[in-house]
Amino acid sequence: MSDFSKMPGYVSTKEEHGETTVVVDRAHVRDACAYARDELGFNVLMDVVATDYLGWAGKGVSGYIGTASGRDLNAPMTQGLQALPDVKPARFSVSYHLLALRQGAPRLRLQTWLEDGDPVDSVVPVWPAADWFEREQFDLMGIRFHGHPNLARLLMDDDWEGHPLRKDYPIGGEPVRFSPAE
Amino acid sequence: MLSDWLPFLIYGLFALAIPASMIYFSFALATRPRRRTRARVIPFESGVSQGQMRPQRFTVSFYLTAMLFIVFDIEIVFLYPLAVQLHALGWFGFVEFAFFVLILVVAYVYIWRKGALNW
Amino acid sequence: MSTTLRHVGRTRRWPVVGDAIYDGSRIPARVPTVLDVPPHLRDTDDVLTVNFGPNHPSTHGVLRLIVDLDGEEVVGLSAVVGYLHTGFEKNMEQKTWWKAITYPERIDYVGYQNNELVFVLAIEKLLDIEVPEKATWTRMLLCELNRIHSHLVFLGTSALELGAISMFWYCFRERENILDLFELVAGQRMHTRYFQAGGLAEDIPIGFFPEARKFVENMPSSLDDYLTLLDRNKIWLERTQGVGLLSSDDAIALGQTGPVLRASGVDWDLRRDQPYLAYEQVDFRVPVYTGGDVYDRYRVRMDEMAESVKIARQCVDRLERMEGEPWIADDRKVVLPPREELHTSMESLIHHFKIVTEGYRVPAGEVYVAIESPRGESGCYVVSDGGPRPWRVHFRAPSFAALQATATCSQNTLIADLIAIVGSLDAVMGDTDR
Amino acid sequence: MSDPTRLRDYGLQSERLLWPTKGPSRFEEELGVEELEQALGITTLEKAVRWAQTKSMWPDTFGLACCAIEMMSIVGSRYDLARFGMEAFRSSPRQADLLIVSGRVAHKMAAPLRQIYDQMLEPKWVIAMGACASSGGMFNNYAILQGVDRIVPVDIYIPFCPPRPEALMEGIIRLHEAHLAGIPPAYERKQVAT
Repeated sequence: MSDFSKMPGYVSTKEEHGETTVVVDRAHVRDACAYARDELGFNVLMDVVATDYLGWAGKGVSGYIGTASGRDLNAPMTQGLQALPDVKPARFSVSYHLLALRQGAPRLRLQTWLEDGDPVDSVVPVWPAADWFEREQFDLMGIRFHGHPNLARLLMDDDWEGHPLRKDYPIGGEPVRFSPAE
Repeated sequence: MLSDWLPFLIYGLFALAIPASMIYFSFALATRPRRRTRARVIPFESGVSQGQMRPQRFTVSFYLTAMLFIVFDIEIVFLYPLAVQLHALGWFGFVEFAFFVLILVVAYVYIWRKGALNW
Repeated sequence: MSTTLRHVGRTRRWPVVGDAIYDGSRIPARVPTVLDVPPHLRDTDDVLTVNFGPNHPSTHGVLRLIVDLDGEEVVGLSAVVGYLHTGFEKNMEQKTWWKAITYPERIDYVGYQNNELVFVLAIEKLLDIEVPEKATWTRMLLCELNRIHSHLVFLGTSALELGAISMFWYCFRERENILDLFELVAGQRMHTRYFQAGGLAEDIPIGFFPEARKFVENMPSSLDDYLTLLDRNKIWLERTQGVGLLSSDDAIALGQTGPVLRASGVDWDLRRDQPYLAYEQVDFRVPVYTGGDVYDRYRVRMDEMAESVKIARQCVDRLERMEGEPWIADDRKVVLPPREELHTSMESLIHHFKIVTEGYRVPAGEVYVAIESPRGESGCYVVSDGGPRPWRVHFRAPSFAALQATATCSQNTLIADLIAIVGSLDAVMGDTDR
Repeated sequence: MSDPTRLRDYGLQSERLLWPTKGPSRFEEELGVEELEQALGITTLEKAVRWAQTKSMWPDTFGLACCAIEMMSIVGSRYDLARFGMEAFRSSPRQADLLIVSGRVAHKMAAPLRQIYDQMLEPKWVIAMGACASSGGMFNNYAILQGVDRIVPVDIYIPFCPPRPEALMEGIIRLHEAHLAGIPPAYERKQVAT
């Protein structure tokens, strides 16, 4: 894949499952996106996703049990080896999925890592499509997008407290009653 | 003399009786609570109505469209008596009314060209 | 790709067909999704604010448009969504992978097979499991039938709103035939949950292919009926042509995909440009129109239905030759072993028990899979921590992006045209609110 | 009768209502209506009114989610709700008698739903179509109202997800049967302010 090192705020590249993930520093997100759009031709922003990694790879979060080379039905003793997933740099990750409308449909994931409460520059000036994507992530995950023209709750009610998709937000709903007696 | 007005009287009575019975039965048989809850008073605004709509001004184009409708609707009303008597009037009635319609067609072409029809 | 590659400025290298519909960009400057009332009208009280609210017959679900009207003319518009927010992503994080497959169908409940497919493809990409050919072709057949079903629901309801009421009954007559096929193959009309991670839940029943053949034979004639009914209908043409314009630049800037993008003159279809399943072994044409208005979106969807029937026919031909082939992978760690094997082999019993109780485990990693759903690119971003439950699932909803274009498309239109525009964007509210 | 909220409190042994054939319906047998009235073919005014009310019960288009797509298909030609005089789906609650809540009710949609229910005129009924409307269905989370009977009194609950058109039709037929047999609508049985 083409080399991404000249991207402003470039940290690292990861190739996995045939997908390219470029980790970018939080302060340079907008310049990195503008660079990706102008120089690398990624002209469509498909999606903005925030992920909460609170409690990731902790005890009890069972990693994948198996050998490093992969699963083997008949290889005994592949249990026990609890491969804990790798530790993440920060609590939240915001991933921008980009697509270039040209031969071969190259895709790119620009990822930034941030702690709770750190603002990220909004990319609405680069792609107008980011307007609702970022509002939804602010509403459900609590990521503050600095410079967003209309940052307000989108899916939840306006007077809703808390950000539901966070790992420390309870699932809500009701305990299931299996008989009227309970 | 009075007797030939009798059918008209009976017709009038029926014309009064039918709506009156509708109104009466809709109250008599209604299964409706006495006091009117707030939701009944406010307008239906797809479920998110805040309260009484404040009176607002309507643009003049609504009025213009209404006037044009009236002009061309009354034309049809005059057609009815003609249709009833067309056989008796013969050609005279037909030509007379063709002239009447012609005037309105001229009016119609005028307002069409002036663009009063499109919003 | 046959289309000319237009080099307009460095950032605009994409396959555009035909010239621009309007020059410059019509995306509102302040907020891309909100059309502001022009200053000279703002403080006068000529402007009537109307709630095109959640419970409105023509908003295809619980979309709320706050529309500012100057007489009949739409001068201000802002969409409010969230009235059907169901918290899919939170619920799927609590379920095992096996149980979570039931959820995605209810997101875009008109194109439900495609939603389930995108989540299953994401799991298989993480597992890098090899899916047998028969399962791939059956998935393609069911997704194409679902595309026809989705476009029929679009055609039926949006024609109903513009006054062509009889179209509703025609389209729902064909839709019943498709639902019979789904019921025959999976047991239920909608939300069939027929795809598993590794293939299909069951084999294809015996009587399916004659029925599918019969549907594929007489569907084109029904499509011609719709065309003769609508295509030269003066009222339909008057109401749809030149309404809700969206140029290719604006469509791409707003992240539009699918029929809305192809109607604005951008020749882009994931089935051909990023083939998944077995779309490269099937020949079909991608309809592209350059008008960018409501009429061209309707035309794109009509042609797509014809193409989908062609693809379905090729799938049925191919599947009939694959009679006894396996319909699910045989990797015991992920796929339930067949019943009779449980009585004899101890390992199968253990695998069966582990899969059913704890759920199979998917290696740690993050993956984004995108397919061409009837509404556009439907993507699924899955993060797994190697455990039996997904860590994070996020669906890229094409309807969510489509509704961002309402403010751009409905500039200087009448209130009646707004109904045609919202209908032509074909947004399903479950998909928008997730 | 302590708290007439359940059908059993009205003296109905069988929850299963049968479509009234020629004779008095199962209800009337249980409720002990004498046969004289049936023999002479006379009826009470109230029954006549109730008969009229079941013959053209206009539903309100309250399509929320997947059940709305199945609700649309019962207007189609194969299942055809016009046989019960109900094909006119009114969009304004003022003209609707029956509110079919088809789909999952988010908390944000609860207030509009309640307002539309209040704006409907009596006698009005509510059908909770599908598992999500009846009980929150598979979405036991922060966003979905766990059953629409928390905010509106419901007459008929229809299971399945989404219910087949036949299931919705049976729900509607049972509603007609219950009304013909004299069971008051839910807001009266449960004394809910309308």
